Amino acid sequence: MRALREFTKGIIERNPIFVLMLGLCPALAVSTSVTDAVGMGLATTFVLVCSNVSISIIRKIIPYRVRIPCYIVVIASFVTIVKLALNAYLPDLYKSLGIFVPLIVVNCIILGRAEAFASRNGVGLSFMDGLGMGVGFGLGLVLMGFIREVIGAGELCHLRVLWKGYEPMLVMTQPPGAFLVLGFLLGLFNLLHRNLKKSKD
Amino acid sequence: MFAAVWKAIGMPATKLRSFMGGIHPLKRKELTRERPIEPIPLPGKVVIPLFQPAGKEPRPIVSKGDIVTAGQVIAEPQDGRGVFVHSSVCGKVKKVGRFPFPAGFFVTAAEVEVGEGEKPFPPMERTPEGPEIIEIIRNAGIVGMGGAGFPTHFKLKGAREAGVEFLLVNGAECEPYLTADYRVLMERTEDLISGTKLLLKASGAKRAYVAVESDKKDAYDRLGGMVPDDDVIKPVLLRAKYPQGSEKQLIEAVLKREVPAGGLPADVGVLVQNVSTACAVHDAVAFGKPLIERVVTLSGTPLKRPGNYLVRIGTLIEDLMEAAGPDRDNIGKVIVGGPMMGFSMSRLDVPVARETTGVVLLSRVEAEVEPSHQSCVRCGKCLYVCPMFLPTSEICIAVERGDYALAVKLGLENCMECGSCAYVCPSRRPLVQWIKTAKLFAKKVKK
Amino acid sequence: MSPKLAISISPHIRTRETVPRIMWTVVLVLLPAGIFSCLNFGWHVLSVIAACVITAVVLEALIQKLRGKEITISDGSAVLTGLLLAYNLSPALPIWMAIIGTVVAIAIGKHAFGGLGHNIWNPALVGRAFLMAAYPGAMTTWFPSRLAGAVDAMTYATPLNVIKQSLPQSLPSLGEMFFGIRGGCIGETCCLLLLLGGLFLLWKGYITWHIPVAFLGSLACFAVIASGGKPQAAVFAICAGGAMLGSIYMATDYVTSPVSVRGMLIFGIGCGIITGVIRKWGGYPEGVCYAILLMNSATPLIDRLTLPRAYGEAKRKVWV
Amino acid sequence: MDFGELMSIFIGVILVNNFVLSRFLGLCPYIGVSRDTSSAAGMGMAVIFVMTMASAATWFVYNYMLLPNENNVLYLLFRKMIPGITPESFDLSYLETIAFILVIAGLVQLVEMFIAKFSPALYRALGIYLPLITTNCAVLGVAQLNIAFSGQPFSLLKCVVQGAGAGVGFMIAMLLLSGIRERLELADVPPSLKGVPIAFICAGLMSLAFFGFMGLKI
Amino acid sequence: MNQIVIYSVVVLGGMGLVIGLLLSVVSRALAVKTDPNVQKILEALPNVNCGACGYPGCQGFAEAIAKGEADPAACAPGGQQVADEIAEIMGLEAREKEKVVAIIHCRGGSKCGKAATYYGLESCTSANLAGFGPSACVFGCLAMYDCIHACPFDAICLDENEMAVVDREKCVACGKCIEICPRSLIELVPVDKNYHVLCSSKDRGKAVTSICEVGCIGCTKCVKACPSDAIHMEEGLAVIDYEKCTNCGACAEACPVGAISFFAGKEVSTV
Repeated sequence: MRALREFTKGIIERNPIFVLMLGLCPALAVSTSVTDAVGMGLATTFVLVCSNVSISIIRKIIPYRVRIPCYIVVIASFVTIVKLALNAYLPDLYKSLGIFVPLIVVNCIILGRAEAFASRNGVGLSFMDGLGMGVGFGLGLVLMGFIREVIGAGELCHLRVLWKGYEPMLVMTQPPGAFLVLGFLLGLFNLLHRNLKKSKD
Repeated sequence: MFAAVWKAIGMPATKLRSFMGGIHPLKRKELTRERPIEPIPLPGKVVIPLFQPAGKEPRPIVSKGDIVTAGQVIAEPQDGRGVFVHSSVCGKVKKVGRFPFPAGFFVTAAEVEVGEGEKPFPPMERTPEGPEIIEIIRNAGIVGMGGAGFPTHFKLKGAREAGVEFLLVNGAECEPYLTADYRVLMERTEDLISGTKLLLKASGAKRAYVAVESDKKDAYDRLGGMVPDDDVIKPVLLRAKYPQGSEKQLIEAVLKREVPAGGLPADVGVLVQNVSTACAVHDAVAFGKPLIERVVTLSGTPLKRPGNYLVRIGTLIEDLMEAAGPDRDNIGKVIVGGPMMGFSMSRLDVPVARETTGVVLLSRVEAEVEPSHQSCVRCGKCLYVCPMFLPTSEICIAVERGDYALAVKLGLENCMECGSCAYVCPSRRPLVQWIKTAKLFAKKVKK
Repeated sequence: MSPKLAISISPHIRTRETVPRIMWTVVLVLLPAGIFSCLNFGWHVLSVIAACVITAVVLEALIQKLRGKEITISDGSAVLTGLLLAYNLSPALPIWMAIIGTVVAIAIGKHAFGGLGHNIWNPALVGRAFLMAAYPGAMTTWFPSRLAGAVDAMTYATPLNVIKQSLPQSLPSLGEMFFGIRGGCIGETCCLLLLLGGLFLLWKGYITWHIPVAFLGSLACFAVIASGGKPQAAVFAICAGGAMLGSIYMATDYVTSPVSVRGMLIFGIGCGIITGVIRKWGGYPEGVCYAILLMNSATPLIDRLTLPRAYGEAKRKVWV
Repeated sequence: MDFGELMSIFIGVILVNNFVLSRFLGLCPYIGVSRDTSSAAGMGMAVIFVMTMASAATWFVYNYMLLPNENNVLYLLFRKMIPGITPESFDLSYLETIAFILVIAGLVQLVEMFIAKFSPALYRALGIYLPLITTNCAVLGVAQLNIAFSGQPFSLLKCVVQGAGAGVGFMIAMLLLSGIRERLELADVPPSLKGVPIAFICAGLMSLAFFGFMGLKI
Repeated sequence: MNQIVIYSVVVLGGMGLVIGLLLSVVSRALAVKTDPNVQKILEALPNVNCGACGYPGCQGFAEAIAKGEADPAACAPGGQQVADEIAEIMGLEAREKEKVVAIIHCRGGSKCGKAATYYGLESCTSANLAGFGPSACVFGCLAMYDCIHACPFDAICLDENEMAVVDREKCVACGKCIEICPRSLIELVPVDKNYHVLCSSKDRGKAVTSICEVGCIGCTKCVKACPSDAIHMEEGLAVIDYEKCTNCGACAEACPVGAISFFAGKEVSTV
């Protein structure tokens, strides 16, 4: 039961992007299309789950003072694995994700979960936590990607979805669009959050 | 830079001295300008405030039921800064207690029922010397009559100790409507010159300038005709601009000297005194007459006979108004002082104090205030007009959001509340109100 | 008993200038340029202007209603934003794009920050920059000048386009450019009318000379230097593109420009130089809009660095 | 070395491809530390400093330890011990991510300690921002960009210039945003947009303004 | 393949070793003293240095908490767990309630007449500056509620007469309202005393009755009624000496206008 809660909390209640506001760089950079967003989400989830699990396993043998460098090395190793795998099997995706694949290392959520959760909890819970956070992150990316791709290109996963004469609003796929979409989504989440709170009271 | 542009767009090069910033409000001085000083009949009672803005409030030495004569001391100073307070009329003390004061708070005052027994003040036999004059001024209860009410003897003492070079006699009278100082300049020129010489003697200053704004050129000419060119007293003509009459701005305009923040005019070797104060000094030294009456401008459209009246200190505003024939139904606002810095009154049982320069009445139409709370559009107009060069808009935005610490950092305390900013603000923001409130709040927060 | 007295805090008299008065005056002095544009580019222009103004006003009222604030559309600021945005659009722009631009200008540029007085960027320019990024094609399709006698609507370029892309087309003479007989955005062509309006505002004291003079002056200097010392390059730089419209009506926007004199000079010079740099080396032919937006971003910092030195204080700390 | 080329790299990375506004690198500190101007200035200085140092350090690590060439340290070390070995055997370029993050983390820590000891004033101004930079993706990003997507690896000088330029660009964007946010503190922003959301909207509009420099060629 | 693994290990291990050694040597050599509390908080924090809290890194955040400037719950990655740990380190405890509470010596509110029309900011301090404010009583409450805005504990609310009253349960006697009130109407009184003079007017009887239904008219009936001699007159206003007051309520019964009333919670009740 607890495991399930650890999983679900990452999706809405403590969504990494919209609530914790962590890992925003990739959220903006690779949400130009849903395909990229899914790819990035999966890659991050993989790293998150693996690092959470391994850190949870070794959490008792790491000296307290050097724990952060140790976590970074663990995370960097998994990122390297993801990077090599993507390069080998999905070269197109790898190319379009660009430097943001290696930069998963410095994604704040991963280190954050390692420190705040995996280093204090058992393997199973850490796994669920990583999975939940990763999925939450991925869903956030997909939401952004969906908005930006549909409006900005009239496409979804690179397939035309809007009517033929639709003039794509190019700015949405560009940096200003990314910032604005995220800004307003954050505002929307704030609004929902407050309304929820109000109705609870 | 400004001067160059001024010339470039074909404006006449002007020699009139002035300061940076300031505004040109509608002056409305024509209402009372040509009205000579005229005494009003004695009222039924007067309320003589013992208040003074610096130092401890003087201690009353009369009590209920005492009979007093005009010029009799009714309160004694409690410290070196304080001055004596005199009864302005002959009569019987009815109450010594707390009474409302024009600035919006309660002060100790003595209520005197007016009776008989007025006597003229005979001329004094000999002319005293410097420090002696200062003592006479203190005994005569003379305070700055331009509006601030700061004890004159204390200012003179400070100036004498600091060794000031110049005495500025302030006849700028930049507030709209007010013409009391102008009438004093025109009608009591000789007394003014005599008073100025006494002040020079008392303060130890070498030269005196009598500063007059350009819209009172006849007063300047009259003064110029009465003092020889090589005299120690020299009239100067300044550009008519508000707030030219503020001490620091006057010094800047006449002498091009800047008083440091938190400093006094004496720091740059200057002493400033109002023309009415100079005349009061003359009265005190020549006749031994304490400060018991003053010239007050009573002006405004709801009055049938606006004018400049000689009024006993402590006369209530309602009695004063009677003298000018008020149109009671059309009075929208009663302002003690000028319309730029004066206080509006919710009640008329407040007395004329020693520093009350005028009472201005606005009609119902004129008194209407657009209650606007539009946000600041950052036009910057308040910055150009601020004679203290404060970032008024920023200060008020900080105050509006309750950040008093920021407001103080931006110079809140330096504001002299001249109101130029609020006058020009196109968003009609209550800038002065914020600043006045914030000064109180900031003091409380600091504690 | 006589009626109650009014009480308030000094000053008890006020100037007659108010924000609505200023806004409507600016709207008024801008109108001739719009009428000229109708003559120059045809009546489609009118519908673009109308679309922008109406959208702006309706949207502002709607947002203020939704937020439960007082509705202030009568102060003229929404009308002015709509008008200025329309003046910055291509005369050939489809109406629906103009509406999208206005929505962005009012909703994101103005009300996301809290409405008049709180916005950081000039809302009209936010709308224009957004459209420029969203629909670059439509925003750079131009109508030829009818007054110049052109009938061929197929390919036309503004003078700045001609320079930038080294098109074989001939440039209008400097005189023609000054009177506005050339292609370009709706409101930017007729320098004469814009200048007259600006002088009127200057005379009324609604704007000061600092920003326009610093802007145009630095732009002219930049153009002369960049062209290797040709004085006519200065006139060309000022009359071509939106420099006149931008410097007099957009850069001087109270809310988004610095308040102090020194700040305004810095702001104006910055605008002029950035415009020059973008025109000379950038990817776009015109840079006025971006220059003003960039300097808008810097306005809070400029304001902070150029706080006036308070009377009687030796030096003010910059980083308060 | 062609000065013009260096200049165009420098200007380009500040204005055209600003790290924050067009590459989305270093957003966490960009949003987090831009609430007031003085911390933004401190953070900006620290980022310029670390980015420049890190560009140089990672260039050495990459070229002398990871790339298979004649100068590879391992190759030089082992070529006597193992006969017939070629530089190609030492192709460790896949280790770049781990190596870089290690180097950067170590570097930052080292710099921090040095400053703390030798210039307490500078430490108070910069020091507190330094740990924040280890996990700043802008720093790792500049190291990655230096090697990865420029066709062939940059020369040391170009790397340093790009690093410094990226830092300067970061600082400019940060200072501008901090000024704006300080002003917005006092603005009537709709409650649900207050704080981070409006900061992102500001960043978006700033990035829109920076579009003006698109295609800038000097 | 085998070789490459070895080389990887050598490179990474070597680098780790070198950097680690270097750092440990340098950290010994360059040790700088720090606040132990900051260190403890820093250790409790996730050390992600994400900046989400708005402070420059975990170090800056820890320092801010140690100074009491930051909210320990602001750490997004740490969440509640970390917040609790920090709270423990800081030893934050619930504030103990004082034995005195604030009381506002006026109950005029909308019952007080208006002498003038006030234009300006809704603030008592501001209005009081504008010629004694709009209310007819120059002693009483201006009803623009600076005290309500000043109260950090939401302990002042409005009653049915639009008069500000102190909620005794919430009041902690911090004194903020006393500072802010421009007419000094607020005073701290013992929480166990229930009868108070809810008026500050020093005017005479007639002047009071003409503007206020519940103002003290200075009739001295309460002084006579008080069995423990706890009430005396000061400038025409009744004043209760709380040291002598026995909560008997005789004064409230005697008061003809209800200026002395029972007040123990939120509600004023006239006897």
